[in-house]
Amino acid sequence: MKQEKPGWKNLPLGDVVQAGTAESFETGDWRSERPTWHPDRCIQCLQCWIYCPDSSIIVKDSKMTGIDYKHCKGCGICAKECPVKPEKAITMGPEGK
Amino acid sequence: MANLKELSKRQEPLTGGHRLCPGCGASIVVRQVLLASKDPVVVVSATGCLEVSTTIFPYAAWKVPFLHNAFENAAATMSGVEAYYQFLKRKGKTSQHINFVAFGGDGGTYDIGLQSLSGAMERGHDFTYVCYNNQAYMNTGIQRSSATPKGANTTTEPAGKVKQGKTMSRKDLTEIMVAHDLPYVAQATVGNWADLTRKAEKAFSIRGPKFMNVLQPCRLGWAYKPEDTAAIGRIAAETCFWPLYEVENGIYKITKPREKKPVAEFLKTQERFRHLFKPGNEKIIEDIQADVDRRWQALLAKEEMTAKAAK
Amino acid sequence: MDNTVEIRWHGRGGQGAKTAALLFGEAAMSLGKNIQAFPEYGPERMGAPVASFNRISSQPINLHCSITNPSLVVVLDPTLMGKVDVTDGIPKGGAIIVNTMMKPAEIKKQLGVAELKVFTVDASGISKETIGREIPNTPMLGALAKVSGLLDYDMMIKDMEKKLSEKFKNKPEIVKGNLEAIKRAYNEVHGE
Amino acid sequence: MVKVVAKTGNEAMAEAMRQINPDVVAAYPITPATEIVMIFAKYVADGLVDTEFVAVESEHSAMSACVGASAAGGRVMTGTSSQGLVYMYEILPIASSLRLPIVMCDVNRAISGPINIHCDHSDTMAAQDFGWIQMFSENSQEAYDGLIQAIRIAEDPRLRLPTMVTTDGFIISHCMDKIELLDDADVKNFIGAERKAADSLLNLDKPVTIGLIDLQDYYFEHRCQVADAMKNAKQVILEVADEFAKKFGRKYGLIDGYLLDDAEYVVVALGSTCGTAKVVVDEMRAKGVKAGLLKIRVFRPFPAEEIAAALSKAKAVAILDRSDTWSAQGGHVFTEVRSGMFDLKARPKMINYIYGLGGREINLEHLRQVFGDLQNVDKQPLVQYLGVRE
Repeated sequence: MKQEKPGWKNLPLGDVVQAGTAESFETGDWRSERPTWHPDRCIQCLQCWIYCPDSSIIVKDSKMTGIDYKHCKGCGICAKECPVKPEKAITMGPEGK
Repeated sequence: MANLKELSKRQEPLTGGHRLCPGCGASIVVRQVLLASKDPVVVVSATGCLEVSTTIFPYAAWKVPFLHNAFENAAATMSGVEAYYQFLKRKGKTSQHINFVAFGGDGGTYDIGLQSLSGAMERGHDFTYVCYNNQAYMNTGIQRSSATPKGANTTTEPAGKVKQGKTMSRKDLTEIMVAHDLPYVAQATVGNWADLTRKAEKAFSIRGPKFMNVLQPCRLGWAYKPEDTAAIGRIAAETCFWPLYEVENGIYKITKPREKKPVAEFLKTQERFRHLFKPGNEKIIEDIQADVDRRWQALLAKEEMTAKAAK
Repeated sequence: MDNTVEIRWHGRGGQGAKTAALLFGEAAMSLGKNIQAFPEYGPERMGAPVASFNRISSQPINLHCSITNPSLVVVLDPTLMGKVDVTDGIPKGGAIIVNTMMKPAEIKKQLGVAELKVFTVDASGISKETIGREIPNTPMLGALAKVSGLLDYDMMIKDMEKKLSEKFKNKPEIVKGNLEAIKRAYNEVHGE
Repeated sequence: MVKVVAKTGNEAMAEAMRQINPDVVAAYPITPATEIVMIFAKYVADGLVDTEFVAVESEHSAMSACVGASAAGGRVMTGTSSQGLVYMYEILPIASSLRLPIVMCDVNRAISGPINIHCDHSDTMAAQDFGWIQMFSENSQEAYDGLIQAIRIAEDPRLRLPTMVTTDGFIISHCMDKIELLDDADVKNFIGAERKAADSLLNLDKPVTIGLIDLQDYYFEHRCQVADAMKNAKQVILEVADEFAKKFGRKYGLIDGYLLDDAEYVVVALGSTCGTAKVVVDEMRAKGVKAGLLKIRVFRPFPAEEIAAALSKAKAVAILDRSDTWSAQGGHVFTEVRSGMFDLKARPKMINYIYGLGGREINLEHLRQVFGDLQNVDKQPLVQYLGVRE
């Protein structure tokens, strides 16, 4: 559903918005490759989190708990930086299977 | 230094939902630098990839206070922000410590913003300027900047039949900043988060003007697979194409690679240097290597010299 | 317009022609006049001939054009005569005051201005004796006050004393020297 | 209590700035505005103001720092002239679009080239399209009063628009004049102790993003907001002027007439030339010619309706421009006044004089010529260059 954008009378004065509004903007549809997290292999090193360009590694209480597919663009840095061997704790596969 | 578990408890500076390329190094720089701050941060950004992609009205990806003014004036704009903060502090209207951070790409820092940067640093404003340096004007389509390295293919100094990309070597802005006699100057790269956040922490612990030059692999302009951003940053350091070092009150401290790899190891990871590997261009790679070696030796000498001076 | 007096000061860059105009303007204002004081501006540096101006009136002054026909001209540096046309534009009956040891008649002859009143005073000498160095602009204020008749003498001295005392709080000898210079020039200026 | 002092235009503006006591001043020296900053810097050095003074390395950075400090929530001022203002141009519309009430002293000086340090209005006029309120001053008193009013105007919640107050370079900036000063406390009460910013970059409890990129879907709306504020600005400027007049006795309008009500031959001008024109209007009146002057004090927003009403009964009007648009159709003031008069049923004949470029003298004789021309207006060309050698 398309939302009506506000006219100038209803916009706050000036070029200003509250912090973090981009959270509501979906970039997950940019993805052609999809990361999958394998909790059983994860060593909770948080390398994926610190290198994610899209703040899309969900961390709660210092623990990786999943991937934010609404925003993840599927760059694959998390999988590449994952140090777990021989099989990584995050693997990439085609999107939309 | 804070470990990742500690960092992960801090305020996330950027939300997802920004429009940077998949695998972009700029937002990695922003997150790793800002997470290093224990105190609240206030950000100013120059016009550039980072700014346009994170603040498309009405969608702001910044969870911390953020101001964009224009292309060449992030440092001057921050001067004003910081000046007002100093006013508030002096008048007893605030006692909250804030770390002020200005971000600019290499175009907005090395080229059009150099005067503004130089002025702000000389005036001694208490903020950290971070150049996310991807070595060309990526936002407008990969035009050369004075940070573009020799031999790189850009759209305004392209590799062609008689020219092989940029003919001149890059400007050494880190050393120009050192010449400003700042309390802290650092060079870092995407791909070594511990080094980068430690340097940011260090910068935040020092009052006065700080400058950080962070090499930021750009998957669009350098042309590589998006997952390689951090890895290519690491090779830049390992080849000494981009030495990791810091200068605190004039004293150099270099993070030396275990084994200095040939610069070709770095060059071959990116399309922007592909033409250099064609037969006949061997001399250019040799020149680049010689340039890297010369700068590396000079850096080592500075470390030795300033260490002596410190004693 | 009728009661507006226009004054031109001639000096060299660094000699205080601008300051003299400002001081004279301030003094006149303190005594209830409407005033303007402004220098002529250019890229000239120390030593170049310069001019500054006053308008003094009992009416509010609206005019903002330059002064081309001053009824009073003050020459701070006599060496300017012959190099700068210090008499330019002075209407008939106007007056010129020159800082010099020469007599008014000699200056009148030198300038060739029979129809003008010429006054002289040794402002340089007075300033050396009273202030201790050559700053002719201060005594020339006294000479101009006398010749122009624009300022009441006693009130002017009182006002100058007040201003100088504020400016040189810890240097009473400077205040005294300057006042003495103004008083002497007021009394020693003579003309024909 | 009224305090009468002798001050140059620059001193008057610096004095107003001392009394305003802004939170941040960022400025760079340029003739003939330098003195304002120098005097103010001494106030800072002597602790007479609370201001954080940023002695930037260029005017571009001056305006950039002003934007930063103002976005942070501060009451912010600067001063410049000519090339300095031109160097700021890029940032001026950013200040207005971000709705930052920065107040600037602009000492009017010709813009290069050739390089020239003297007065004309080219610098301000070329900045007319950047969403700044622009107020011209006839003399030091108006500059002083205007600067104090400018704080209130700029910070009015209905406007939040940057405002520049101008003086004519050297003619006013360096001319000592008698002016009446207000008490420090009166100024403080009039402008309010501090700015109440709607959004502040330093509000950590409510973090905001300021200066986002607008694309096709929002840019137009944001610019429309500035247009709307400019429409409201006339009312706000008059309200502030009325309050100022009630408190301090000096009354200002968007335009101010001199013997205008029954005038048949009218000169329209801005700045110091208005003073000189008043003298000639008096001369003309003494000769029985119904001469009058219309002074435009506020150029942005442009008081077109007020001007049209004031000029509707005149026979002939000469519009004096101290700048050229290079359109071959006359100066900035002329084109705007003429456009504003278009809807009148009966219009006076209007002609244009471009004068005083680069500080070229405009004296009584020139203005006598203009009034003379107006009495033979049908023989006059649309646009003339006054005081130039051919």
